Amino acid sequence: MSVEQVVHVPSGHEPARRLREALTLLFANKLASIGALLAAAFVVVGVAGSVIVLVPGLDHLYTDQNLRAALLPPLAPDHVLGTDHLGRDLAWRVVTGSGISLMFGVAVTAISMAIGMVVGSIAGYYGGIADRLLSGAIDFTWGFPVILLAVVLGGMLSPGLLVVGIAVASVTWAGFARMIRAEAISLHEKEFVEAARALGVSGPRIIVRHLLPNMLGSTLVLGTYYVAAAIIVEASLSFIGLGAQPPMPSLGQLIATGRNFLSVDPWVAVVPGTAMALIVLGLNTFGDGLRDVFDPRLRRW
Amino acid sequence: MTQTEESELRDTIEQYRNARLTRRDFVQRAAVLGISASVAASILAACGGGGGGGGTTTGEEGQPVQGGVLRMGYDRAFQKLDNVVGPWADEPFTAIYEVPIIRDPGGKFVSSVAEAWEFSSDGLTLSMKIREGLKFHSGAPLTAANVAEDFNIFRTTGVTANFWAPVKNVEEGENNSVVLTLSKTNYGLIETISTLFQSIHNEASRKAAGEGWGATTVDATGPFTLKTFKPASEVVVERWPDYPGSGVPFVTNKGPAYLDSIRWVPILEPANRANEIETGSVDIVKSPAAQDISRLQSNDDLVVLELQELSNYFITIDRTRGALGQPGVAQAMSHAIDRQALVDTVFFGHAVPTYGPIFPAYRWYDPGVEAYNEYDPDKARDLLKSAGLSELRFTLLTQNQPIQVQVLEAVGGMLREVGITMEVKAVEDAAFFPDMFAGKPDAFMFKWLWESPTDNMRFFGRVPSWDYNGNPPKSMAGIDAWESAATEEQLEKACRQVQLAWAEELPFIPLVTQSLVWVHHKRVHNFRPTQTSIYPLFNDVWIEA
Amino acid sequence: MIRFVLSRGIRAALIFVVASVAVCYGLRVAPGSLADIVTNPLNRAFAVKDLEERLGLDEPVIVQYFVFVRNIMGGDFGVSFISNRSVTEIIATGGLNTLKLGGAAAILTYFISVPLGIMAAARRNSVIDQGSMLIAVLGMAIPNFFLAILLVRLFAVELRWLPAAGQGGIKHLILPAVVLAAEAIAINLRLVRASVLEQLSRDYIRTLRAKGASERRVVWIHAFRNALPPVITFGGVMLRTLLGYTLVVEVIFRYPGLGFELVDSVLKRDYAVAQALALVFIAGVVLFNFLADLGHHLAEPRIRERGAAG
Amino acid sequence: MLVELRGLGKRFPVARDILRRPTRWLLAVDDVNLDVHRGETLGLIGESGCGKSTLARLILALVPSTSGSAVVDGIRFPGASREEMRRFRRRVQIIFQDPFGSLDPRMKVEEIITEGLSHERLRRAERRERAKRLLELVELPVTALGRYPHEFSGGQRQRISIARALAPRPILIVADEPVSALDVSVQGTILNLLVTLQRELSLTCIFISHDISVVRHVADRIAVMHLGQIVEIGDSAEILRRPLHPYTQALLSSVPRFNYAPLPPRGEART
Repeated sequence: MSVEQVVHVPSGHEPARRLREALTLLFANKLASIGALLAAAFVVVGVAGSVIVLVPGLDHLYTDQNLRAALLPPLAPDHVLGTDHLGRDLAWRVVTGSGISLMFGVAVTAISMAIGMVVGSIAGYYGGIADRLLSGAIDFTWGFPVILLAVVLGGMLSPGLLVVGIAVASVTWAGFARMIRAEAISLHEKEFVEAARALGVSGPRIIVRHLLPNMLGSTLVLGTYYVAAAIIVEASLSFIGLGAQPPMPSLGQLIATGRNFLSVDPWVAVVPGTAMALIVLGLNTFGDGLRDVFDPRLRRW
Repeated sequence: MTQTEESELRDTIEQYRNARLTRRDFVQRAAVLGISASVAASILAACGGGGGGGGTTTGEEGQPVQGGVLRMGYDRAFQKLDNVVGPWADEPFTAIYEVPIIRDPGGKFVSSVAEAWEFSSDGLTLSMKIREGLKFHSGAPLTAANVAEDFNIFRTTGVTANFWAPVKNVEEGENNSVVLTLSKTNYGLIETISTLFQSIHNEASRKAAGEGWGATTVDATGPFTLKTFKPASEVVVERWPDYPGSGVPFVTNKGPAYLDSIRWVPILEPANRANEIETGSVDIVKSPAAQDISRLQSNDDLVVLELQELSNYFITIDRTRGALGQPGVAQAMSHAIDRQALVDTVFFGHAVPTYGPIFPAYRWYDPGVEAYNEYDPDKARDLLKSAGLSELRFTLLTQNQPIQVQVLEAVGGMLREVGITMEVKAVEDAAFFPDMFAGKPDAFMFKWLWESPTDNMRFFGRVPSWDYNGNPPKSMAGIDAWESAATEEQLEKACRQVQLAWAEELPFIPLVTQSLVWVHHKRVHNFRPTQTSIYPLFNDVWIEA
Repeated sequence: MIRFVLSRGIRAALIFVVASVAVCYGLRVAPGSLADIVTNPLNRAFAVKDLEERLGLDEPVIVQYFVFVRNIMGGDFGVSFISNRSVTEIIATGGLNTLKLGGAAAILTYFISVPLGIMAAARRNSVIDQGSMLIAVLGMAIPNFFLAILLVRLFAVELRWLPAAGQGGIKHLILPAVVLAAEAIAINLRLVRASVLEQLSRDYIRTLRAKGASERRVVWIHAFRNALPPVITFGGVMLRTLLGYTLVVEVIFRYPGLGFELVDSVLKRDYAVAQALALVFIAGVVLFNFLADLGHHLAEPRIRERGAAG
Repeated sequence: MLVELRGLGKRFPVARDILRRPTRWLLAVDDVNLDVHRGETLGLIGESGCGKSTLARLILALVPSTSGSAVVDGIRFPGASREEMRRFRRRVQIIFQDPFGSLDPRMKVEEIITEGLSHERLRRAERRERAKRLLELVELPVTALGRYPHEFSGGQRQRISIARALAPRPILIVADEPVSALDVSVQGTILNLLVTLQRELSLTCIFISHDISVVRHVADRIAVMHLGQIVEIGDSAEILRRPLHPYTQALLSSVPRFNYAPLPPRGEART
C-alpha cells in the first residue's frame, strides 16, 4: 500500500454529501433560500393542483359555484382567499391554476430539454457536418420570440395550451441544445472522455454515460429558468386570449377574468397575479441559487 | 313592494313623463325604491313612446353648439361598413347611412328616406314614396330608381336576402316611388326593410369601389361621410356639409349635423370601457362591464343610459344526436337555469331574464312565455329521469368573449346541479361560425343582436337546420303564420303565437337579454338612443366646447 | 467580417423562405377562414363562396403562396381584406408606432438600469444596492400583463395621470413603455451591476485608486467602460425580447403598432396583413439576432476553432 | 515491430475562407517516422506544445491523421475496419497526465475501471472480481470500488487510471505525462508501479514526458520531438550521454530540478 493519504477535495460528487453541500451553499444565499422555499411551495401546491385537474371527480373543488356568494374578499368564511365572480373558491382555483402551470411548465421544459440534449450532445460530441447542420438549426431557432410564434401558431391551429406548448418547446429546445452543445464540446476535450474512447466505448454510450450526467447540473439550472419562462409565456398568451381557453382555470386565464372585476373586487385578479409572481420569483431566484452552486460561470443569457 | 313605495313609484314615473325628471334621476330614484335599473329601463321604454324614449328631456339641453369631435368607445372590433354583405352593422352605420323606414322610440314605423308607404288592399303590392331632393355624399341625386336598384341588390345578394324571398319584383313607380310586388302576403317585410342592412346607398359608387366598399368608400345619404377606417384602432366620420336634413320625425335638427366629426375606437376589454370614459379619453362608451355600471352612475360627470338591448343570449342543442335528442331534454336544461341569478351575478342586475325568444321590451312581447321556463331544478331532474337519462354530457361551442364565457360558466354550474355536464369550448369567430353552420357542435351559444327579433327566430330556427333544432311543429307553424301575415294585426298575432310555441318547444333555449348601457359625459347633449334601434342617430348630438 | 456578414445573410434568407412558407400555409389551413369573419351569418352560404372566389382563396394553397411571393417580389404586399388599406401603409404606420414604443422602452431601460446598476455596484450592500436588487427581482417576477393592469388601475383610473390605453402623445407612451421595459430593466440592472462589480475587483482598478484617481472617475469612467461589452452584447437580445413582448403589451394597451395589428389580423384571418406582418417581425428578429451576433463578434473577435487544441 | 509510423502527420485548420475552406494550418505532427518494438519502453520527450500529445492520440487513433500512415499491432491506419478497430481498442490503452480530468467525476471507481470490459459480457460478480484484481494490481484497497474519484489523492487517481487502462489486457500502453501532475514524493511510486507492471505483464510502453529525468529511469530508447518532428532517436543511455541534435542538448542542459508542483484542481472538473 502506498504512502499517499486520502485527501478531501471540497467539490464533492458523492450524492449524499454533494446534496448536503449544495444545500449549504444554496441556503447561505438568503434570496436563494427564499426562492427554494417558494419553488418548493409551488411544487407542493402545483402537484395538488395537478391531482385536482387529473383525477376525475375533483373538479367540483374549483368549479362549484355559489352565485349568492360571489366576489367575496379574502378571509371570508369557508373561502380563505375569497371567491370569484361566480362565487367559486379562489384558493382552489389558484391551486388548480398552479397545477396547470406546473404541469405545463414542467412538461414543456422536459420535452425541450430532451430534444435539446439529443441535438446538443450529438452536435457537440460528433462535430463535423452533424455539428454544422445542427448548429445551424440551433442558431436558426434560438432566440426566436416565443410569443410571436405562439401568436402565429395560435392563429393557425385553434388557440390553446397545446399550441402554446408547441410554440414554447419549438423555441426553448434550442436554448438547451445551445448550452449542451457548448458543454459537450468542452467535455469532449476532457481526458476521461478520451479515455472512454480509447477503451472502445461507443459514441452514444459516451454521450449517455459521460456527457449527460456531467451536464445535468447546468441543464437543471437552465430548466428552472425555462419552467418560469414557459409559465409566463402561457399566462401572457392566455391573457390576450391566445393561450389556455376559458373555462380552463390557468393562472393567466384567472388574471384575465379577474381584471374585469378590478373595480369591484381587486382580489379576483390580485390573488392569482400574486401567486404567479411568487412562482416566477421562486423559480428564478432558486435557479440563480442553483447556478451559483453548480456552475458560477453559467449566465442566463 | 309596499303601498307607499308603489305610489311613490307612480309619482316618479309621472314626474318623468312630465319631463320634470331626467332619465338618470329617474333610474336613481327607482333604485332607491329597490327597482333594478333594467326594470326601470323597461318602465321608461314603456312610457317613452311620446318621443323622449331615449330618455333626455328637452328643457335640459340648451342651445346646440356647432363643431367638435365626438369620441366614442365601441365594444367590438369594426368590420367593413358594408350595408350589402357586411358581417354585421356597426355604430357608424347610423351616422353615414340612412334606412328607408325607421322605428320611432315607441316602435312605430316612421319616415326616413321614404316619406310614405302603403300596402295594397290584397297585401301583394307595397309602394314606397321616396323623399324629394335627396342626394348621395358624392353629390349624385337620389331617386326612386336608386332605391329600387338597391332593393334588388338586397333581395338577391344582400345579407337579408332570405327575408326578401316573397318579393317577386321591385321597380320604380310613378312620382318618385318604388313598387314592390310580392308573391304572397308578407306584412313583416316592413320589419326587414327598417333594419340597417337595407340602408340606402349609391350602387354605381359601390360597383366602382369594389373591395373598398365600406372601407375606403361609402356613398350614402347619412349626415356624416366616412373619413378613416382602421377597423382595429379607429373609424372616423366627418360632417357632410351638404346634408339635406333628416326625414326622421324624432330628429329635431333638420340641417347638417352639429358635430364636426365622430371618432370611434374599439375597446374590447369590458373593464377598460369604464376606465376610458372615467379617464376622459372618450366622451361616450357603449356597454361598460356590468360590474362597473354602479360606479359610473355615481360619477357626477357622467350620464348613464340603460335600455334593453335588442338581443338575446341563447343555447341551441343538436337534437339529431343521441341523448340530446330525447324529448324533454331542452326543457330540462331550461328549467335548470336560474336566469335571475345570471342577471344578478353575471350582469350585476343589468339584464333581464328571457323565458321566450324575444326580449321583454319588444312591443309585441308576450309575458305568457314566462310560465314555461321557470327555474325549477326538481322539474329538470324529473324530466331527465323520464327521458331515461341518469347523466348527460355534451360539449358546447361559443365565441371567445369574456361575457359569453362568464354566462356559460354560470350556466354550466347550474346544469351540473341537475346532473348535466357541459364542457365549454370557447373559440375565435373564425373558427366558431363554420362549425356552427356546419352543425358540428353538440350545442352552441350565440347572442343575436338585431332590430327585428322575429327575423332571428326565422333565421336561427333554420340554423343549421330545422332538424338540428328538433323540427318543432308549433314553432314552424308560427313562423309560417308570421311570414304570410297580411296586416299588422295578423303580424302581431303571429308574433305572439310563435313566441309561446317557441317557449314551449324550445328550438333554442333563451337565457337573458342584457341591458344596452350607454355612458356619456355631461358635455355631450342630445344623445338619445332609443329602445327600438340598435344604434342611436347622431344628427342631433352636440358637444360643449 | 465579410464572411460573417455573408453567412448571416444566407441564414437570414433561409429563415425567410421557411418562415414565409410556414406562415402562408399555416394561416390558410387554419380552421375557419377570413370569409367567416367578414360575411354575415345571415347569408353566409352565398357570401363565403363569392368572397373566396373574389379573393382567390379557393385556389390551392401552393398557388396562393406563389402569388404571394410574386407580389412581394414586386414590392406589393397587397391590401387588407378587411380594411382595404394597403399592407405597406399598415406596416409603415404600425412600424412607426412600434418604433416609438420600442424606442421609449429601450431608452427607459438604459436610463434606469445603467446608472442604477453602477450605483448599486459602487455601493455594494447599501440601500441603493438592495433597492435595485429588489427592483430587479420584482421586475423579473411580475408578469408584464399583470403589471399592466396594476399600473393602469393606479395611474389611469385612480390618479388620472395617464391614459389607460390608446394612442396619442407622449402620455400614451408612458405606461406601455414602462410595462414593456420592466423585464429588460430588471435583467439589465443585474447585468450592469455584476459586470461593474467584476471590473471593480480587477487589478487595474486598484492601481487607479492607488494613483489617486477619484472614486467617481474610477467607477463611472474606467470600471463602467470596461464593463460595457456584456451590456452591449445583451442589447441585441434585449431588443429581440422587447419585440416579442410588443405583441402582448400593444394588445393590452390597444396601441396600434405592429404587434397589435399582427394579433388582430391573425385572429381575423386577414391573410395578406397577417403574413406580411409575421414576415416583418421575423425580419426584426433576424436583424436583432444579427446585431447581437455582431456585438458578440466584435467583443470577442477570436472565435475559437473547434479541435484546434493540440 | 508493434508500432510503425510512416510519414505520419496531423494538421489543424486555424483559418477559413467564406466557403469554409481552410486557409491556414497548424502543423501539430509533421512527417513522423517511428518504430516501437514489442516489449520495449520508448520515451518520447519534448517541451509542451511540441506535438507529443497529438502524436499519442494519433497512435491511439483518437484523432485521424492527415497524412502518412500508422501500423499498430498489425492494424493499419487509416483504413482499419470496424472489426479491426474493435480489436485495436482492447490492445492499446492510454494513461493521461491529469489525474483529475481523466476520471469521470460522476462514476464510481468500479464503473470506471470496468468500463472497457463491456464487450466481454461479464456477469456482475465476475466484473467485480476483475475490478478487485485490477485494484490489487495497482495496489489500491478493494474498498475503493464503491467510491468516487474525488475521494482520492492525485497518485491514487493515477493508479485508478492505470487500472482502467489495464482492464482490457492491452499490449501497448501510451502514458502521456503520467506523473508530471503529481507530487514529487508520489512520482517515484507511480513510476515504479508502471515499470513493475510493464515487466510483469510484458507490455510495450510509450512513455511521454517533457522531463528527461523522469524518462531516463524507465525508457529503453528515447525519441526527442521538436516542433512536430522527431529530431533524434536512440538508445536512452546513448542519447543522455551524447545528444547529437542541438535541441536535445538544450533540453538536457535546462532540465529544471523542482518542477513537480501538483496542478490545482481544475474548476471544470467539478461540474
